[in-house]
Amino acid sequence: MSSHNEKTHLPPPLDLSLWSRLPAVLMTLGGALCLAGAAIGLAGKGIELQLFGLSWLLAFMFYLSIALGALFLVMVHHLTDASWSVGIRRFCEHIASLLFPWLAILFIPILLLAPKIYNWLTLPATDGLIRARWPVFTCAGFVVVSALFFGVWWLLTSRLRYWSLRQDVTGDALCTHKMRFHSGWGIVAFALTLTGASVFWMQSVQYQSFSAMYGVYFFSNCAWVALATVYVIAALLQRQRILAGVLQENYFYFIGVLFFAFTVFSAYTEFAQYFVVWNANMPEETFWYILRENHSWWRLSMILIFGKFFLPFFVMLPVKVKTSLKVMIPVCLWAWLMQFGDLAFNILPGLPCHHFMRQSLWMSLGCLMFMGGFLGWVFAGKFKSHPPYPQKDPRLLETMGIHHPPAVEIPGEASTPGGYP
Amino acid sequence: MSEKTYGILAEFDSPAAILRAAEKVRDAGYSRWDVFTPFPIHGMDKVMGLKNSLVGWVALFMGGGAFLSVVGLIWFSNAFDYPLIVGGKPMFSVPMTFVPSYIMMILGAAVGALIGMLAFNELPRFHHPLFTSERFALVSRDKFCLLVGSTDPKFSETETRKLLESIGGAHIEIIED
Amino acid sequence: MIFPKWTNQIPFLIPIGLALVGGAVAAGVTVYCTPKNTRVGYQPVQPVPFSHAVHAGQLGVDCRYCHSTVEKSWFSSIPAASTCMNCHSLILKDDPRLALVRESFTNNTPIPWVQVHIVPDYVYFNHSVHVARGFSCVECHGRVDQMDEVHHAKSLSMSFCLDCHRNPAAFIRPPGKVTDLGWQWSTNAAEAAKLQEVNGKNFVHDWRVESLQSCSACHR
Amino acid sequence: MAESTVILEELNRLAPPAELRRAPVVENNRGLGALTDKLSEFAEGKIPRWWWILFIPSAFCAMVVLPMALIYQVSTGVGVWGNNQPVAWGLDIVSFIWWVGVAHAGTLISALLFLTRQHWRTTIGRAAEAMTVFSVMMAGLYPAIHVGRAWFDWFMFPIPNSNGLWPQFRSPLMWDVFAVNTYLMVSTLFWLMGMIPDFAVMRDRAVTRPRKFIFSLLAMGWTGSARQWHHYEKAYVVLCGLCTLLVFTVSSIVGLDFCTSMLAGWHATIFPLYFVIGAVFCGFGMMLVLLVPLRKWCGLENIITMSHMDKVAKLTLVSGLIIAYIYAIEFFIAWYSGDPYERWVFGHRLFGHTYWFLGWTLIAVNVCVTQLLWFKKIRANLTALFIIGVLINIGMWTERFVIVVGSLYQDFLPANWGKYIPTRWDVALYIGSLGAFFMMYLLFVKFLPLVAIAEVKGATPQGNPHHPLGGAKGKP
Repeated sequence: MSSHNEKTHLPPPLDLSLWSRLPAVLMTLGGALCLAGAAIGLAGKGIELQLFGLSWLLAFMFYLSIALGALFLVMVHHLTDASWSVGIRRFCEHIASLLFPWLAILFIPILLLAPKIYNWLTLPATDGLIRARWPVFTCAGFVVVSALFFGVWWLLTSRLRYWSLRQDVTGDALCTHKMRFHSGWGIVAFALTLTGASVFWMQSVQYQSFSAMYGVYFFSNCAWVALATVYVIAALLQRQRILAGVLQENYFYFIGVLFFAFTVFSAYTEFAQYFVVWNANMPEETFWYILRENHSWWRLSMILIFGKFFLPFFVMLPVKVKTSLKVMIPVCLWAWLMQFGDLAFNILPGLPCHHFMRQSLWMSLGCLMFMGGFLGWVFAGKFKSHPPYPQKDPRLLETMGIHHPPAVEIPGEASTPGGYP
Repeated sequence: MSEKTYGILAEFDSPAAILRAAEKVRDAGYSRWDVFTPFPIHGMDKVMGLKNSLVGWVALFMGGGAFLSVVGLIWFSNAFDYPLIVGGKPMFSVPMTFVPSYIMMILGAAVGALIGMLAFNELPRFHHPLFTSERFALVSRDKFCLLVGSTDPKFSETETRKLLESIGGAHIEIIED
Repeated sequence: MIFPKWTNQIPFLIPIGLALVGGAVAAGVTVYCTPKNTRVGYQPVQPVPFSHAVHAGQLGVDCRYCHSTVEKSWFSSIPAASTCMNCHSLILKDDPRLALVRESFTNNTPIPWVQVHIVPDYVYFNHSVHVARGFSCVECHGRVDQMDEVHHAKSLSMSFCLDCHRNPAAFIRPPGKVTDLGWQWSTNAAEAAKLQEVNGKNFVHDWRVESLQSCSACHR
Repeated sequence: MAESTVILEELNRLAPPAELRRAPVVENNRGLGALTDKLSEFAEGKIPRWWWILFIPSAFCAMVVLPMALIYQVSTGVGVWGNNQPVAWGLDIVSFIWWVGVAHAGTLISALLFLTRQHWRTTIGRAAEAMTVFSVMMAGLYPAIHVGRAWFDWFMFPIPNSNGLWPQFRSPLMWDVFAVNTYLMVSTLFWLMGMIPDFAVMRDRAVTRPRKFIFSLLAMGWTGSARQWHHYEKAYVVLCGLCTLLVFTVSSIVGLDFCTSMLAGWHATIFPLYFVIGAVFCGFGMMLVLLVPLRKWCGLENIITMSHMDKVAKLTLVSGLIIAYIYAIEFFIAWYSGDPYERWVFGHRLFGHTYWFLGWTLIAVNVCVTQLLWFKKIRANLTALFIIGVLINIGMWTERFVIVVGSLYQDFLPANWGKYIPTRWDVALYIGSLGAFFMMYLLFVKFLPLVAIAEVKGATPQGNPHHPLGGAKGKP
């Protein structure tokens, strides 16, 4: 109610005119680096091409994780019938709808480089494990399964967006029901495709490894990094007065709390996976971690333990921090870096050289910049061409802090003892 | 004002009324007063100027202490006093100690939160001057009371009573210690 | 009001009470529940008043004469009545104290000895491997050769076993002297300790004494 | 009142269509005093007949069957159970996990939903917490006697002794001791602390002197002052956070009992999470079983509303879906790992001999029956919810049986294969623990505040100082 609206003394809007060129700059710079990387890869005789492929995959998985996380937030919003997240829903939908066709387009280089990235595509069929995974671990299997994932995401994001945009026009409650319906089947399909994508595109870089927790682990990171992204975008839109009135101050607290919760949850999944493998000490599982506990990967794993869990955990532990943009924005940006590091921890040791290669740094940075510029440009276009938040959502009043009365009649006489029917 | 006066109690009808009353008592310059409500009133902390409760810190320290002492216990018992080879695992290692220490950290913090809450609230306190008041028993039901303590420098039986009357307090009574 | 004012003092007594009770329970368990209390000194009345002090001490009968399997088996056997009758068919032939032994011998029924030393089912203990590597009976059973009726002399607790397993060199002796319960390296205590140290190390090394400390060494 | 009516009408116009309106926390609102009367009515009234009808058989099981089973087992040894090689963990461990599981939903409802500010939880939180406390007690019973020599249970505590024994902190079974004891203590503490303000309500309403004495003692001198509430709320938030961590920790540790070993069917990295979600799912099933009759028989239809039942059913569905996902992942990883033993074990869960029907039971119940909760009509049907709750409990019990026995009875060497058939003492112990649980729960229902009186009042519009019904003036 009125108490929520107290914070109207926002600082003046930022001048973002220069920043609008950022996607183009990123695309040009990143594209140049990518081309250089690809050229080196094609010219090189050793692992250069694989290195480039893995760098591309790394950047791709980074944006995929944000998009999947945003899709999850949208669906959870519908399924829980939440009101506070109405304001952040629209741009989450935009991020989620990057999944198709835009991320699918960015997947094409992975498809082309697949025999270099995934050595199981080229290994002879005498390998028992690959034979055991027939028919999925074949060229045709790879294409079909990948296509299936993108197909599901296309259907899901397009339906959710269609009804959401339609509600802007009609304001019909039917749209809400439709979106709930699609979120219902969607969350099931989402869980399965996300797990499949993480295992199939990322874990299978070292195809001998397997872990039942892997999908959950990737999911928790998706939601984590998506929440960081949402926090930053929401803060920006609040500052620019685009969402002023819709976003209350305590909604930043909610995003912050969720972000905090997923910090803990993702640490939980990672610890559980590591701990079970460490404890059982079975060679077919431990090789994955032994590789990452040695050479230069050791440093990365330490950075991840402290940077991805302990630092954000202790920074965000006090209640009030979650609404302090000065603290939270750096933490969110740090979360991007850590998510990138975590994906690198998963993907890059797939190289046969067992240590971190400096080359991969600029290569993956180039891929990251290029994709970031490209996707950012697409996102900005989507954002501009539609209202910034669902204009006629039935929960909009509630999200703006206006409580509507319950559906039943309220009897006049309050606090009369006795006579309770 | 007799030596044995504890304070003056006034009764209000709704959460909003007690909130307004508290604001007025605060604005009148009283410092030793308290409100008694059947449930926490949103916004009352701000009116009363209550700082963030230290219970969280007590829990943090108890939890941290429990964590460290269990790490110490594990090191002492399993790695120092009586090292035994079990399953080829190291005598002392971070993953192994983490689980029991972490569990005991939760226990320590939970006990800390409870003890902190009780200690800051001076509970258990079975005897309390307010329990002599018949109307006070309604606080746990649907009434909202405000008490101005006799230790308040501005306390005066007549003036305070007048103030409480003017802000809508009903059933004003003097509580004896 | 149901409680008088003094009841407000009670909360301060609660933590003290809790600490006292907790401490008492822990101390009680430490003292009364562990083998030092539950085992040491146990001395059941045996069906036949057999004196180890007379047989093993005065007469110098070797332990292995009666407990014949101790060197070869995990179990140290209790002698059959026939072993007793080797001598007692001639000596103290009609002594009423030996009635049960004779009855056992003729009827082929066991003598209901009461077991004094016992390790729990979850502990695997092998007599032969200890005796054959030079660990004397006395280490676990005490000076049985001085006991009229056998009592439990050592605690046989887990830490008792482990004390030796962690430092076998301090207890090992020449295998020939295993059943000589009073045997010492030297009558001079200082010299005995020195000899034990030097020889103990050599014995452990030469005879490859592997005193395992892993759980499954005993709990298998 | 007239002014606020105008405001209400204005808001009504702006509000979403009727089908999307928020349900009130408590229906048929008549103000705080009447609410207090209503909520404390059952604990103060005469003992109804249904209570005796349920209490006597439960008490019989708790007071006769349970002690008999315990005394016979402790005095004779674990041999009275069906446990033997190769199935060394039988019904005792199955029931242990099941009870721990039942506990979890209670903590989740009261802690996690508090942190996520779900006001509707206030009405069912207390009943859920009581379920947690009593079922953890029952869970703790099993490992204590499963060790075989119950009088040596003190080995598990770090007490210096002449055995030179310290607890072996590298053993998952040791973590169980810590986890279950901590869970019991923290959930009891949480439950009791939550009841302090309600004990004060009972104290102030007490008519007879013994009643006044008991509730004065329990309320510990609670006055409800703003300072007390201030510290109380902070402690409550902290405890909620800790309890949420506990939900994840305790069952994870129970899961670690299994997955730290290298047995096919047990060793999977998802096991910690698997057990957490399984526990929560099972607990929600039990919640449905308890709430459906309680709200009717205790006259709480307006308090524990159909909207709350709907939400509990939805939470059941969510946890059921995650469980289905984990089943799928288990089978997928068994295939994906290419490990012949894993593949064998999971194949035999459905197509093996002896226990194949249990595998199908758990899929039929936990995966298929749960899907019924997608439908609004089912969620609005109390009979259906009750039956689904019972089925989920059976299904989750079966799941634990399949996990424990299904992986043990056929190990790596066919020569070792065997069977496990529970004996009557296994069953008697389980029935006894059920009886003890229901006995304690019934005692709680009758004599303690079943609904968090203070919390519910705070969640009503009358308790909101910014709401017209709470006395607020002016525009909202």
